[in-house]
Amino acid sequence: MRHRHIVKKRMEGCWEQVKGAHDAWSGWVCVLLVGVAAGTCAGIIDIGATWMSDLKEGVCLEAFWFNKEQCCWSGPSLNATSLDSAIKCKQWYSWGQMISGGSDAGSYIIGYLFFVLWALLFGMLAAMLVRVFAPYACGSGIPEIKTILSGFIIRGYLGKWTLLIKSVGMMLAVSAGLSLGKEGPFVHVACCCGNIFSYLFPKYGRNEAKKREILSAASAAGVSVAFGAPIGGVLFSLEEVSYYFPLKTLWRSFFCALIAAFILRSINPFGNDHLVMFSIDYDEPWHLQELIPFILLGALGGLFGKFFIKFNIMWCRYRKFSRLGNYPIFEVLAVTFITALLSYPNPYTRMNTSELIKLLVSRCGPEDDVELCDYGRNLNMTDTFKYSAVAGNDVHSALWKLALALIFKMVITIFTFGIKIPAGLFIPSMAVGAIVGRMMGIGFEQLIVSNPDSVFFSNMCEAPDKCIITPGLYAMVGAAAALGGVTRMTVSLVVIMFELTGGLEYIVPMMAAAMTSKWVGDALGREGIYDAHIALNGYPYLDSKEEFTHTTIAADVMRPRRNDPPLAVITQDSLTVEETESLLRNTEHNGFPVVVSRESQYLVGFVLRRDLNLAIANARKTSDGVVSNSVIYFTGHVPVNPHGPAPLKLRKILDMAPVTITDQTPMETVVEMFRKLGLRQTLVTHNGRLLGIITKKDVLRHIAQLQNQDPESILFN
Amino acid sequence: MRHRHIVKKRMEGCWEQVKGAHDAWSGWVCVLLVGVAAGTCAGIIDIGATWMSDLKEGVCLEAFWFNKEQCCWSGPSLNATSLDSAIKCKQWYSWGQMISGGSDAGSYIIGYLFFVLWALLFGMLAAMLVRVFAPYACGSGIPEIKTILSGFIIRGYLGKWTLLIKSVGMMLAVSAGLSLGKEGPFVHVACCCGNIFSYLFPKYGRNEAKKREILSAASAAGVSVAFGAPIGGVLFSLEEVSYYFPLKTLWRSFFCALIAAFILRSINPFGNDHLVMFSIDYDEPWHLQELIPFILLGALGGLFGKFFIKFNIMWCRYRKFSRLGNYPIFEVLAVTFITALLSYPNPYTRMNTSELIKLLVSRCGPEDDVELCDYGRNLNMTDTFKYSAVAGNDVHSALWKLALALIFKMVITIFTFGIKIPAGLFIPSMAVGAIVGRMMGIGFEQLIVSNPDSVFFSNMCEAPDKCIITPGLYAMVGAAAALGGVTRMTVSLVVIMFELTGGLEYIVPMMAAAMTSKWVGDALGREGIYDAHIALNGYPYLDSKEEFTHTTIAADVMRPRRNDPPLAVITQDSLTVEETESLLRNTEHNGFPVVVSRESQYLVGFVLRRDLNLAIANARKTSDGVVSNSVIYFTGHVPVNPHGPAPLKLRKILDMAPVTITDQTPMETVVEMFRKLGLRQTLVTHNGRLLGIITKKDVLRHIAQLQNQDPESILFN
Amino acid sequence: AASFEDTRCKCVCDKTWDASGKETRAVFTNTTRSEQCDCEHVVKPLAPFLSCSRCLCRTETRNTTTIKVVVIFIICVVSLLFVYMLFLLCLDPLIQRRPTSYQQHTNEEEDMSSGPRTEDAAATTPTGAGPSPQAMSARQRSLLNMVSKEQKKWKGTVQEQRKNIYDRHSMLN
Amino acid sequence: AASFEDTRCKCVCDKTWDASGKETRAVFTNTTRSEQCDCEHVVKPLAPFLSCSRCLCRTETRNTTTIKVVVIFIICVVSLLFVYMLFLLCLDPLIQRRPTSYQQHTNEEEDMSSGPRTEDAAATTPTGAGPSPQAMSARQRSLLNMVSKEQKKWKGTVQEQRKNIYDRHSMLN
Repeated sequence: MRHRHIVKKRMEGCWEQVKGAHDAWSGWVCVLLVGVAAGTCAGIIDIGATWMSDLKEGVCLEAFWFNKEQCCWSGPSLNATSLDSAIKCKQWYSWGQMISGGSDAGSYIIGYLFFVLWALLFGMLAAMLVRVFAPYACGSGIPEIKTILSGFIIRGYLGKWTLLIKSVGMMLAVSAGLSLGKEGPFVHVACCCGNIFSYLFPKYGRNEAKKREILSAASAAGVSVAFGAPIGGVLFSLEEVSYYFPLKTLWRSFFCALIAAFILRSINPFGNDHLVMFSIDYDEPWHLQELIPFILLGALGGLFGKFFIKFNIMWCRYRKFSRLGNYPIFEVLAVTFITALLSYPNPYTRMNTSELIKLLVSRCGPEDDVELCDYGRNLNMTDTFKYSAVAGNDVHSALWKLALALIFKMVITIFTFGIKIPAGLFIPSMAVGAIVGRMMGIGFEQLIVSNPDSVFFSNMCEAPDKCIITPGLYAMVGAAAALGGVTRMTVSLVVIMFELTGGLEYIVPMMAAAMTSKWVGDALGREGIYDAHIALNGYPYLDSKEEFTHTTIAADVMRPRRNDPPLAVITQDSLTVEETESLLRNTEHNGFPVVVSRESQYLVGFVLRRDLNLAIANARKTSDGVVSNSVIYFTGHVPVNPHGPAPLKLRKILDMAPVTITDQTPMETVVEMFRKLGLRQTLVTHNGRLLGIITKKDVLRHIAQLQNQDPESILFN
Repeated sequence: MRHRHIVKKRMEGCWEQVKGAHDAWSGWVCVLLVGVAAGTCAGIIDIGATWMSDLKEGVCLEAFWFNKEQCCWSGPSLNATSLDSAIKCKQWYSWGQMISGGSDAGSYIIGYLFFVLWALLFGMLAAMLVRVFAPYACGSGIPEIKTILSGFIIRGYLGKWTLLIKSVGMMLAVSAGLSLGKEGPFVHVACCCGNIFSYLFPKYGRNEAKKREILSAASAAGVSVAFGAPIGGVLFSLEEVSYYFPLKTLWRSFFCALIAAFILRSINPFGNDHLVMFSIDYDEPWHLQELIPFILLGALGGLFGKFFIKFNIMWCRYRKFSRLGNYPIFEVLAVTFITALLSYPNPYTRMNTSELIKLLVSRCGPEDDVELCDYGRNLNMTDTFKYSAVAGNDVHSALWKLALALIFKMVITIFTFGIKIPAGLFIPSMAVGAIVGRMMGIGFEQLIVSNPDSVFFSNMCEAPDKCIITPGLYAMVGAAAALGGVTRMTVSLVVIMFELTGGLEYIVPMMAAAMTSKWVGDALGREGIYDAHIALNGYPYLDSKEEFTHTTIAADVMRPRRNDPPLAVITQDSLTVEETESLLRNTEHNGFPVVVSRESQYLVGFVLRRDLNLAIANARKTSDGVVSNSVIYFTGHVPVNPHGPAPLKLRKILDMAPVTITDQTPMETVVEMFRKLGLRQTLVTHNGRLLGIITKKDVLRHIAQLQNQDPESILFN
Repeated sequence: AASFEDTRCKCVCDKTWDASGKETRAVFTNTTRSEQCDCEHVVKPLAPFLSCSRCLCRTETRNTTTIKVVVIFIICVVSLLFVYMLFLLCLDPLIQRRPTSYQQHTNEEEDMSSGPRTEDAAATTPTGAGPSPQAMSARQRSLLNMVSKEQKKWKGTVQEQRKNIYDRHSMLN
Repeated sequence: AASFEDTRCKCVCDKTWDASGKETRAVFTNTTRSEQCDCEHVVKPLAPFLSCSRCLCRTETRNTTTIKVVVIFIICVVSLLFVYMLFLLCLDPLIQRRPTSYQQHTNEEEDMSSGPRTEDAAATTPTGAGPSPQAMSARQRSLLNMVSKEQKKWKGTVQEQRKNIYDRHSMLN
């Protein structure tokens, strides 16, 4: 028998191989399509968002489809006084200029008015579109995608309408000038693409577990296009988003992320300038004593993360349980109004947040005429921009403005993240960190420039006027620290940061800051923002990073408890159809264990409620002779009883291989099995007899109880 | 009862927290120490290997501890004719120069002789040291570490002597000029450090599973120091080496890898020159049509990998089963002699292999006077070295020499990898790829330079004399492709390559090549070199990347088979000490299931042979009244029988929570459970009754059988 | 009229001051492809006194057509959505004049709960693979009916999402 | 006598040809720290006719002491090992004059097989954590005995490794 089996296998081998090749092939094609789609969406959104953002300030009259930078692209350069006189970009018309004609004060007021009005219009439109067409498109989406990848199903969350509305809403929300980013939502958009394309391939569309592989790859593509960081995207998917990350999907995720980044790069929305998001052009060395400010930045980032999470969750909880939650559109409008009103006067808040970050992390070069670059440089020196110099007055005024911008961003982001429009968190938290970092960097720079002979700094200066401290590096480190504090990412954060900036040699500073930030954050409270939102919403998410260290055993957790009614079981050959139906009516379990007999309780298998329901309904409709008191048989052979009603054979719907554990199994092992095997329930036996059942929810409730939380906050309970 | 339990938990909470903090802390300290040790070892080995390598050619008389480059470091530059006359490095004395005085021919012959003699000395010393002190130090070590991390234990493989001998042997083997690298063995060395330091921390030293976490981190550190690529190291550990890679160790591995890289960088063996191993200084764009040669390179890399693996395994198999295996030291000497003899005449084989790779991947700059850089450049142009030019005669002669070097390297590496000295594979295979890549790059460059007006290449040239093709990039891509073909790494390969070279913008070419290489290689044969060696040695390694797609069920695999004697079981309350002892004598199983009674076969638990042996021996020695016909009880309460002999209670050695499956469970699920939960065996039940047992070896045998391989080749069977 | 080119040559030079002490510009761009992109061709004609050793020139390209097409596409999409939204908000209630019913169901239970209901739920999602059985049986009916039915289903889904988020606050807070 | 400095300034310039058509050198190094590392201070004094715009200067450091210490350390280690190896190969057999016994055991079984044997195996590995029970009970004996016992154990391990690799070819092929 066995031998024949093997021979049969061999004959099937060839066909199996063809089928296997087709299967593997369909996976590759699917991720290819997902990558292309994600890249295209990202390209469209990038172009749209910058265009709409600049619409708040003015318009390129001769070619309305250009944003300000592109409008002035081929004319005389943007930010330099001309050789002869101050030639400004002539093609770009600000609203003030167009309406008031020329007067400066009038132009400012009209510009202000238009800025606020456009912002309100965009915010309103975003909120309305989300509300009317796809409410699931709001928020960042990462907590939900984490939950989905852990095995939970949210119908419609990754649908076509969500994709469309999230893309459009993201553009509008960013253009409204709100303190939010489009990087988190990109992950959601990419996952929508993944879900939609997986329906083209039956292997993936029909199997939720397989589909999650595609979604893992898609979320890698999302981060990849958000930052132009394919490797960072894969690591983000691995570290933060994905729950089961089988190694065989690593390669496919990387492929998907790479294709997406490549497509985005081919679209090349704004010319070569933007290939790497915040590309830096310096590679100055850093010195060992600079690690102290870097670690300090890390600690600040951790603190910021902790407090941001705390207050944001407080506010979201308030929104959830108070009357505020009933006015979502009004809330969006209010936040937009306040943001627009307060951000116009300060140039560092008026500009696009990612432009601000770019400004902060870069080094002052010869072409920069901004306040931040007002240093008293010795222009006769070679490589003058490589060395630090004494700051001018403009730098001090820039520092004041940056401090105001910092406070504004910190406060408004708490209220912005969670309003009912698509909103990501990466860019605002990076901006906060970059501002702190730049300020600290300038402070440290000035300290050293004024004491170049000090013993502590002697190795940082080649000569008294040749000290190398790069404030942009501090901004970069600060951004990493703040982002790390908020999201508690580690490796992926560092990789994203250096793919984002291209600064491969700054991995140690970045690492030190990210590590400190994570340690400080974890010391104050273990949860990252996404986990906190998962907990706030009560999604059934079994964290795979936390170690389960308690000594409870399965018997402590299983249902039924000591005083509960006995477990609802089905016997394999004695229950009638009627009894089964009443069991189905009276209970709400998702499935029932099948046992040999009610007395012995030896376990035979497990049957799903849905299958049972369908099978009985089917049998009632079609099979002849199946009546209410037909006996249901789950056994292989059915005794022939010519007198009684026709038996109902249901062996084929019986799961003969349910996962079982004994009642003495430590919960540590049980939790590991739930995590690693992705179980929904497991049956508890003792000496072969069925004792009870543990579902995923029981496990979650148990963990919540051990952490002194309210176990009933788990969703849909 | 339950409530009290929870309260007790809470009281323990504080202490638990302290313990937990200490536990986490000890992990961090351990990986810190491992990182420091790995970095230090790598620094010492780097310095020693280059010094000894150059010893073959000559010596720095005034300071014998310098290698050639360091000897000439502060004098006039190495490879440039002086402003006035040809000033060579005066401090370095080649053997020929010292002995023959001046004559060119004599000097060449004496140099040749010394070269061969030194090589033989080093090779002999390495082989003898390995044989006398630590035979386990031979080979690359990666297959064995993969096996160890999958749960197999090889005693002494990661010991102190192995560390010492592997380090010394590596230096000697590299210095002997053999076609091998020190990158693979670095992983072994780092793992030895990890094993040794884990004994300082009881949490890790006593628990094999926990120790494997440290070893995962250590292998990341090994790759990190080998290439100066911390992120690549972590990904290598994740993708290639580690079996279970819990996410919580990701961060720790990264920390370990980073510390190791940082320490190595602080030792900074050779000054700033070597911070990134093969650092490239160009960032020229690549063009879309260049993807065709890149993909071709990938295909060649895949082919090379396939044939290399095939012939190497053939040769190793021959060595294993023929009389050749009895003369390991003679074999080393023979290979060394042939290598030295053939490599001296050709400058590209005489030089250190990693220097060769460095030369091939870099761009010709103004300071390069080597043959490969003999281009007819227009020196009046700005940025002349950025653009391609017509190759001179020296380039053609260099191409010939490179072709010879290619053939030599390809052939000799097959015979070298597997001889009984420490030997890695990364550098030789990268060298092969880099040679092919550079040759193809030069060919393509000349094709375009001679047809700058062709339609196909129009976008590659700014002007007829300004075409940008970088042959070094082709070498880089070729190296990645060849390494990918041999090892079948994917993501980690790409990351290592760009950390190695710093070429962040060449990720798409690298990726395309790595992908093609993997696909071509997989189409020809699925196994990478490490897996092939694992299979050759028959290690019990359950590959976690291959999908198990057959439809067999647990009942097909379990023991006892249909005609076998029944399973050796122990009853919970009826077996006497004597019976048990005879059972232990007559069987060789590692453990025995405990059942309620021999008739009912309801499963109670599992007891390990070792525990049982110890417990009985102990009881015989100490307990009063335990005699040969005492009954062994595994139950909770023991019936009082004053007349019979004293009972032996062994409940405490009983594992009450063995993993069980039903006989109908598909093998796909069983394999997944073995992989993910790291099982050694699982018990098979049917309706609660014990039917049989499946061990890891049964699974491996089954998989081998399904793949039409000899199932008895699994090791130690 | 300005021309919007696809290629430019951008040279960045060190700042200097002219005779009158005024800062000269540091960035020079040139959009005529025919000339070579180096300091001699771009900077020198404008500022002969600048030293070319301190200039860095780079060719940059963009794709104006892509930008134009994408922006116009976005405007169309947003307008369409806006009009449809207005229709749904203002006209639809007037036309239909009846409360849209939706069935509340809890989400997790769904994928394991009773068969028919799950089938139903799957069919109501816009992401459902292929037409559902009900939709198949409706082949006889007119196309218009099918569209309106699809629309009703979609509305049901949206209303349920709205309920989850805006009323029960059980998700996405 | 040459001086081996820890710091150098290295300037790489474009190649040029002097009046006689000979190629001039392109790399200039300077090891005196006091001067600044730029073209003016390093290249100009040697080659006044070279244009500094085509030179790139960089400071480089190394640590000669580290190299010296490490190389001498390596020589010591290799020599020690060599001498000890000679001792083991030549003198030891003469002194001992008896065949070293070792027990063959299969590796995988070990960690799950009978207790005492496993204990034994663990104790013979050089990596064993702390002294084994047997070693503890040997505290009474002299230090010399302990050392020779340790050595014998270690030899047993090595012989077993040798057997695995060189004779049975069951590992590391």
